[in-house]
Amino acid sequence: MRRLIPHPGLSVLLVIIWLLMANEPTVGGLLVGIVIGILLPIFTAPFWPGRPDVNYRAGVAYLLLVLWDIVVANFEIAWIILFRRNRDLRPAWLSIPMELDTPEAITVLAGTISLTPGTVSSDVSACGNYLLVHALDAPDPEAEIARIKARYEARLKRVFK
Amino acid sequence: MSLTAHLAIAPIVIPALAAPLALLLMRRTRHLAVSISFASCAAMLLAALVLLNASADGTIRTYALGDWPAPFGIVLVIDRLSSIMLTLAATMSMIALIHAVVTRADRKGWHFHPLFQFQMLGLNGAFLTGDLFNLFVFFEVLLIASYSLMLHGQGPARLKAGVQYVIVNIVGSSLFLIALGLLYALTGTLNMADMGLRVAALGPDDQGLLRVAALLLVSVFALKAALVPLHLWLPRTYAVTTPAIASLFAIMTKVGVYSIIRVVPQIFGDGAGAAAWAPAPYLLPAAALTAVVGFAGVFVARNLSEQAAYAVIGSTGTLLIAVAGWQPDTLAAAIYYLVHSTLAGAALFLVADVVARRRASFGDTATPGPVFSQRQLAGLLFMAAAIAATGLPPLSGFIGKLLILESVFDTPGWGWAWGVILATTLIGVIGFARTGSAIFWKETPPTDGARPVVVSKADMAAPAIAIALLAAWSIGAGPATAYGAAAANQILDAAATARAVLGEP
Amino acid sequence: MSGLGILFDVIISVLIVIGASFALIGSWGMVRLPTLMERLHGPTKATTLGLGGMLVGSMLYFMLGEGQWALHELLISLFLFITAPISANMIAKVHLHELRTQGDDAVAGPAGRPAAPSDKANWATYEAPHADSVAATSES
Amino acid sequence: MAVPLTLYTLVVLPFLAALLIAFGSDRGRALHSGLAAAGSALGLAIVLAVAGRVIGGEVLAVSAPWVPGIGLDFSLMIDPLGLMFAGLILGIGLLVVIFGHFYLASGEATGRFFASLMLFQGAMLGIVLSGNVLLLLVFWELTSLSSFLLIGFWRDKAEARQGARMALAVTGGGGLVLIAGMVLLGSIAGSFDLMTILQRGDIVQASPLYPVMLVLILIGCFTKSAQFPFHFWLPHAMAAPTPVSAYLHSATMVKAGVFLLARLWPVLAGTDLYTVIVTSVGLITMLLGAWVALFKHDLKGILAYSTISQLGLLVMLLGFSLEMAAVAAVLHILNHAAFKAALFMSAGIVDHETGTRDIRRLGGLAKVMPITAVVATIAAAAMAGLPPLGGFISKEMMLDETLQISLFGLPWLVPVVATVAATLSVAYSLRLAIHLFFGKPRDPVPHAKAHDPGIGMWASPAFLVILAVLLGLVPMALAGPLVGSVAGAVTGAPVGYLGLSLWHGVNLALGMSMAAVAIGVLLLWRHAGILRRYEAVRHLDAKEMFDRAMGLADRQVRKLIVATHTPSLQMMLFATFAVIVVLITEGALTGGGNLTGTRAGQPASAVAIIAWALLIAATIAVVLAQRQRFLVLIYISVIGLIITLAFVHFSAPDLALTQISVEVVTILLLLLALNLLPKTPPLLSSNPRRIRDVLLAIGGGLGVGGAAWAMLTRNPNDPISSFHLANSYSGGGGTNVVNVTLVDFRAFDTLGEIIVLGIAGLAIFALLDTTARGAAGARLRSWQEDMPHSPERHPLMFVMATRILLPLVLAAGIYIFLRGHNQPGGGFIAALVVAIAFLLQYLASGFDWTDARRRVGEHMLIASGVLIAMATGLGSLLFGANFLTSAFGYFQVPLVGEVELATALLFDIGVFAVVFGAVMLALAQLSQISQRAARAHAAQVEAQQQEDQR
Amino acid sequence: MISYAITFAFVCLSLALALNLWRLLKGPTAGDRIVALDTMVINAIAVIIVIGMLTVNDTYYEAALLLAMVGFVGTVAYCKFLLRGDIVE
Amino acid sequence: MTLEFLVASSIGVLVAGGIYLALRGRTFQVVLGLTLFSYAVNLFLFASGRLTLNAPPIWSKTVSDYADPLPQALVLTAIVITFGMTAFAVVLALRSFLETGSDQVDGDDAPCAPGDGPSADARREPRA
Ligand code: NA
Ligand code: NA
Repeated sequence: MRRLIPHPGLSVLLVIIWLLMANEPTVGGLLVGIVIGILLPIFTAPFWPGRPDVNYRAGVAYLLLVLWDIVVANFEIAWIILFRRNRDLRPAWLSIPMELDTPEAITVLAGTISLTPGTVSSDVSACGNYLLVHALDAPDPEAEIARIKARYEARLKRVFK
Repeated sequence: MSLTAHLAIAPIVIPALAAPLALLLMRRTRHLAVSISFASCAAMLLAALVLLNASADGTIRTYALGDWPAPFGIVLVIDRLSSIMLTLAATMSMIALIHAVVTRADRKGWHFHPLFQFQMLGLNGAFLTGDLFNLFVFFEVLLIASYSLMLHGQGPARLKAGVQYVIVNIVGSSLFLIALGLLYALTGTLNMADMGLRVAALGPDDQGLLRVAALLLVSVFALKAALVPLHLWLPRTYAVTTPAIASLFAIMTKVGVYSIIRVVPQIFGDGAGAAAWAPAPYLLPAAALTAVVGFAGVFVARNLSEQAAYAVIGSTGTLLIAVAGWQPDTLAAAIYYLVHSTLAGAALFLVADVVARRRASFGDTATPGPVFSQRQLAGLLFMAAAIAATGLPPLSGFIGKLLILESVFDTPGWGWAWGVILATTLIGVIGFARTGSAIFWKETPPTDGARPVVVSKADMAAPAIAIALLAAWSIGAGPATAYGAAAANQILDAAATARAVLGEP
Repeated sequence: MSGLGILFDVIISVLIVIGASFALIGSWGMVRLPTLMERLHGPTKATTLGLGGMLVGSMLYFMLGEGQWALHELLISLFLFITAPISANMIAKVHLHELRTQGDDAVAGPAGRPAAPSDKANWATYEAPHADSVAATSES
Repeated sequence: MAVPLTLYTLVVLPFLAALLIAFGSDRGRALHSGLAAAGSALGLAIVLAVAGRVIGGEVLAVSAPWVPGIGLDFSLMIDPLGLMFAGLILGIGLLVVIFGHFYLASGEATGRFFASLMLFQGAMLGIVLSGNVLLLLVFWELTSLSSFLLIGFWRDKAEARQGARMALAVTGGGGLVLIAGMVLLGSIAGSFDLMTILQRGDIVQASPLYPVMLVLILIGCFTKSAQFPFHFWLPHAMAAPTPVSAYLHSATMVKAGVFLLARLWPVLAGTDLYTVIVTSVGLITMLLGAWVALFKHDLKGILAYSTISQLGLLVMLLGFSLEMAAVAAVLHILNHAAFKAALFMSAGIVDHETGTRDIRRLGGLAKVMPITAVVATIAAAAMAGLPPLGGFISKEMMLDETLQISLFGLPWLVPVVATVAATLSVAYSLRLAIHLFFGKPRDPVPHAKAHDPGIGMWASPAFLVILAVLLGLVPMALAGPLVGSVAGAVTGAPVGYLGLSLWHGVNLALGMSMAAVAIGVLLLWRHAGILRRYEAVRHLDAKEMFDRAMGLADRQVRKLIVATHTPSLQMMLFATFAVIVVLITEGALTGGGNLTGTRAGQPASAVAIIAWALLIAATIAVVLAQRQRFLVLIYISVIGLIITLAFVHFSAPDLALTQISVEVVTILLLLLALNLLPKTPPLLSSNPRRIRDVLLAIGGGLGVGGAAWAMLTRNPNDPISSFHLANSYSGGGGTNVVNVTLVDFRAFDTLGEIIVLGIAGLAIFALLDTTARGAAGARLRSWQEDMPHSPERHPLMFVMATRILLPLVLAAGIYIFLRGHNQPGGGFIAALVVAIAFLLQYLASGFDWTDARRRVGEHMLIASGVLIAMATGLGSLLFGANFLTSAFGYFQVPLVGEVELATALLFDIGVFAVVFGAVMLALAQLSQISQRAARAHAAQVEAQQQEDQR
Repeated sequence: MISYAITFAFVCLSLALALNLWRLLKGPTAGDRIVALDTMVINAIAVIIVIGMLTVNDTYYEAALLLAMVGFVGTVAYCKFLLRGDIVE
Repeated sequence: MTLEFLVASSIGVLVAGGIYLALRGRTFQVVLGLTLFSYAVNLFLFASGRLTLNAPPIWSKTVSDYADPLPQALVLTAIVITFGMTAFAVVLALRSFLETGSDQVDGDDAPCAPGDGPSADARREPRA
């Protein structure tokens, strides 16, 4: 079983994606989706060496949180773009020290930061321990770093066991 | 449906299977790939001959691909002219292939045999199809294959010339599409026979657009045929190409000529209103100029391959002088001369190679060098090829030119045509005599330390075959011209073709 | 039209309007903000709430309005959510790279130039990832 | 022997001999000359065998069709005229072969020599025996070609090569003019059969084209027979070995023109135009040749000009259009053949024995080589027209005939000039004999070893001289019947009185003849003085003029060709675009009709206008930023994007998909290429040129845009696509009509299309596989990165994102593939999507990493893709249907429901494989050379660093 | 009501596209232009979605999806080019 | 403004830009010119089916109006072929640049420089 479905999470994702794409809830579509969900991970396994274990429940919770943050942050930044004068902006580079130790986790963290408006993940340090983030308006960079670490990194540590 | 009915598709199926098979085999068992290539050419020749024989009775056969009826699907049209062209193409492929294998030119780069077969596929498709867009597609097949074959062996000269050749032809293809778009917009069809009928029914409001389309389409073919001033791409391209390939390319310009012969009477014939025989007023002067420029190039060329390239231009000009008459006998002359000039052009390129392979650093340049091996024989081959290319007796060029002279007599501008044909012949004779005497007669003492190049006589086989075929074309000129005349009549009877392709109305 | 129908119409219309507005705001931000790093924040709106809003609106429109099964819009959002941060990351790297290679000619913007995170390592754009670190994925 | 066999054998024999000699060319001289002699002798025997019948009035003829379409038949005929010439060709040929055998050193290429000689003999025989004027032309040009080989026999000598080329240019060129004339003649006469033509003189001479035709044919004759002003090639043809000269210039090559004049007498002769042209040309030539001959020093030079003069005489005689003139001409042909061949051979002997042909160094040879002296002196006397030799008779007849002719209304003109020419010929003939054989040796060196050659060499000239004597002593007995019948054949009517005898009584002609001899002797006596005066004047040298004209032509034409054929792409494209713009303009202006049609326009929305503005702006930006290449690519992307939107807007979802995916692959390709190309190249073109190009561009834009406008504002004309719409589902089994068209209605196009792509992949592979070698390799090894690079190769986030994207995009690709038949998509787009999935891996994780994980080779994919598509197409043949006929069906599968299976899907798999293979092959190859470049650079940097450390 | 929303969306997106073009042409840095192009692609996807709603037709959905994919590929390729020159290494 | 005008003028502008760029002196510009030109050509060919809004040629029992599918199929084929050709031209331009060190498309001044072509081949040692 493990050999047949090396990455059940990915397989499920593919089945879902297939059904979404087919855009029609049919048994035939589901069957094809399952075939694809089994075959593609096997075929693409060499391209993703050392896939991490994921706590899916924590993952879903994290996802919902991020979605909510995206909506909220969007409005905040819209306000800034529309009404704040450029000279009142306080853009800053944030150098965030990370405790995450898998590239997948780092990527998800960086992605989250970028997706929530107002911050853009710009680089990772050569040693892999720091994340460079550009904030559009961060009068207090340290507080912002702390917020990100608490709100996202901590949760991600649970998602990627 | 019997298997013979499917023979029409054979000239396309054979290379289309041989090419991928050769591709799969090339890396492991080279000789098998070569054998496949030869077998394919032989099979193509056989199929073409059967079609040639079958077309002799004057029936126009069609082959509906996918069983979709014309004009809705694509049909192949096998008549006398297409049979002639198929046979010629297969013959040329055999000659070129022999030379390539004998001189090991096929080993000087990747994928020679697959590309060669694809090239044949493109040629055969262009000769067979009765659909204008499909003609475009096969043009592209033969062009892209020719790009790669032209670059075969590489080196700076080929690459530089290749860039120009490729880009000019890409522009040509784009113009083809514009013409196609216009014609589809006006007629709503792509089948040439159907298009001819619909063109005749167009109203007065559309005549200007129709004429634009006709002129555009024919100038695309003129570009492929290397008609002055659209010929500039040819000399360098052909001169630097691997000779075995260049010999096959002798038929490439003829594809342009073939297309003109096929398309103009069928679509832009008498009924076509403002587009009726649209290219006619330009064709004769352009053709005459082409002949002059081509043979002027022969006159001043400094090496044999360049001379051969210009000879191809010149012969195309001569050929189109005949085509421009648009009469049964001028077209008949053109068809006979077309076959001749293709073989003659090939022979020239091959002889140039025979010389270049023996003269070491002197190559095929018209500068005297030390005596080289088998000079006598090479000289004879050259003389024969030059006689053929210029149109002197006893080879078929003479008969071809006689045919053209006689047929254009009394057509408008015949005096010019005669003058150009005869004057260019003389210019060509002088040009070939000059290079020939410099290479085969003059000699310099051998340079110190340079070992004479020892080459086996085997590479003379291909040019010898070409010349033998020219002799045969001359001896058999009676039946050949009769077949050509019948083909010309068939081409000019657009209504009959339309009936054969579209069924009785 | 039923009351429910009107409600759906309102929801769909609001989603579309919000989405379009955010797309415009994002593009506006891209125009008016001072330098590249600030402008880079604009597209995030277009991608996230802008396109997201319209996609959800479209989904509802087809499912509720036309009675068609239409969830595949989600896929576009999924795809964009995966790719948008990467695009932003790469563009930011381009900016960082320019800051270094063009020296004083480069406009660093109000945030200035980022300092090296530690004395052991600089940012990956400036220093090849250390061989044994997580940053060295696919380094061959 | 049956007539056909006789005639064919006669013509084929020399060619056969030539062939046999050529095959045995590495054998000895004896075999070569033996074969040639045998061939000639056999031929001569045949001629003699039929001579009686022919002279008796029988015309032997045979005809076989060759190219009936143009009236070219393989017709041969032998009448008295042909018989005489055939006899001369073969008889003198035989003597020349014998002479040549001894003349040529054994080390020489005798095989080539005799083969060419026999080839020439065959061609000459063909001319005189042709019964079809087109066939005659064939042989006519063959004589030019074979004489080219003969004159150039000593090919290492510059004068031989030049002489051969000149002869070819003049006689071959004249032959071409003759072709025009003959074709005209045939067209006027309505036949190319010689006998028929000869009977239609009235029709021909009545034709308005007669003057043109006459001039053309005469040019052909004059060039061949070295008539003024085309005479200059002949002296230079003397570079040939003497046997060749003896053959070509006595009885054969140069006589061909005379022969043709005689042959066509009944059709051409008799008009005023004919008489004026032919007579005056002959007269001038006769005089000019004789004059120059008097001052030449080279024996062969003297003979050459004497030949020119004698040919002039013949031509003049024929120009008279008088029966007796014809008789004189015929007789003189015989005489000239005999004495001129003998003289050439004698000259050859002298040259052979003394090593020189310069008459100023020779003299008094009679003592050391008496036989030669006797032979040559008699021959010279015949040439001088001294009695009792044959030359005397024909000359006197000639002078007599001149009295009948009034040229330009001047009755004295021809007789006087002819007498002057005769005088000169007496002088040069006697000079030849006397200066050569009598008096004292002028230079001892050539004399030292000189002696008569063996009989093998002198037998031939001796035999000819005997003939020359006999022609004078017993003309009627020896040649009477022949000359009579030949003259009859020439004029087309029996000749009554011949009058071949030495003594015609005292008449004006005798007086003229005697005056000629007397003054001729006087001239020779005062020769030295005249020569000095002659040489003091600088004479026009025809060869020099010819060479200069050729050189000038060569330089000018070359300059022109080089200037117009510079391999400049810009020039090629400019010509192309210019032609197109001109033709579009012409078509639109002359075709008539309206630019704008009747179809109602559709209002454009705001988005459409904005998109349009974007497209225009981006296009202009591309043009303006053309040298900032990276920027240009971004602008190009914008254009692609707008076109995609346009396709969406105009109901073309498949096109939108294709455009999108092709776009990105193209951009990747360009980026890969741009990495190694200059990023911002300097400006090249000048301002005027730019203005010119802008104007042409605007013209092209207006033309094509206008055509588009005209098209778009017209209503469709019942397009065939209504059939496709109607039959897509029912006949093709798919609802996406575009896809069904691609894989079914027009699957043949698609087959071609994937093959194009497959070839492109292979071609790119073939092109790039060699980059590491040669100049490109060297350039790559020394390649300098032209912009600073970031050290990070594989950004972390990017790499991780692509790992999840790979299966997702692949799933999308499969999906797009499967639904293509019914919804937008299909094999092509799916292949590009899948390619994009892998490309992302290449972009993020690099070439090596990705390539190590991919399994199927691209070549394999391309090949099997084509095979799959072909197999699908051929599969239908098994079911008796045509190639590419599709089949589809709907099947009930438990749980799943109705499933459609279509062979078109199989075809689409082929499409997928080829497209995927080709795209990957192209990109992989292109990225690999960048790899090589980068590696080379890294190695270089490392080496530099190590150097710095040291 | 939805049709008003759609019209509004078209206007917004048109303006957005115009603003993108402005940034694209203005630059000043290559990065700015890439951002502009990337945003332009996003807005184009939005236009396609809105066209789909306007015409009540989801045939164009794949075009939107594909555009999202290749927009990404294009952006990263441009960036990689500026960073490394060689986009595949 | 009509859609027809927008499309026709776009085609015209693209053609003009394409011709101008194609006449520049370097391969890269020429390739760009060809790209513009081929955009125009594809649009042109597409336009031969006229402009049809909201009627994709996806057959359905309930729909009677469709955009002309044939030009779409033709353009699809044309796009693919043009892509293959462009790819080849790009690679060839690069390859030629690497071999000769020049990306200029203007020729030299002799119809055929000595040492080109087959002569040069003969000089080279035959490769295995
Ligand atoms: Na963000
Ligand atoms: Na079918």
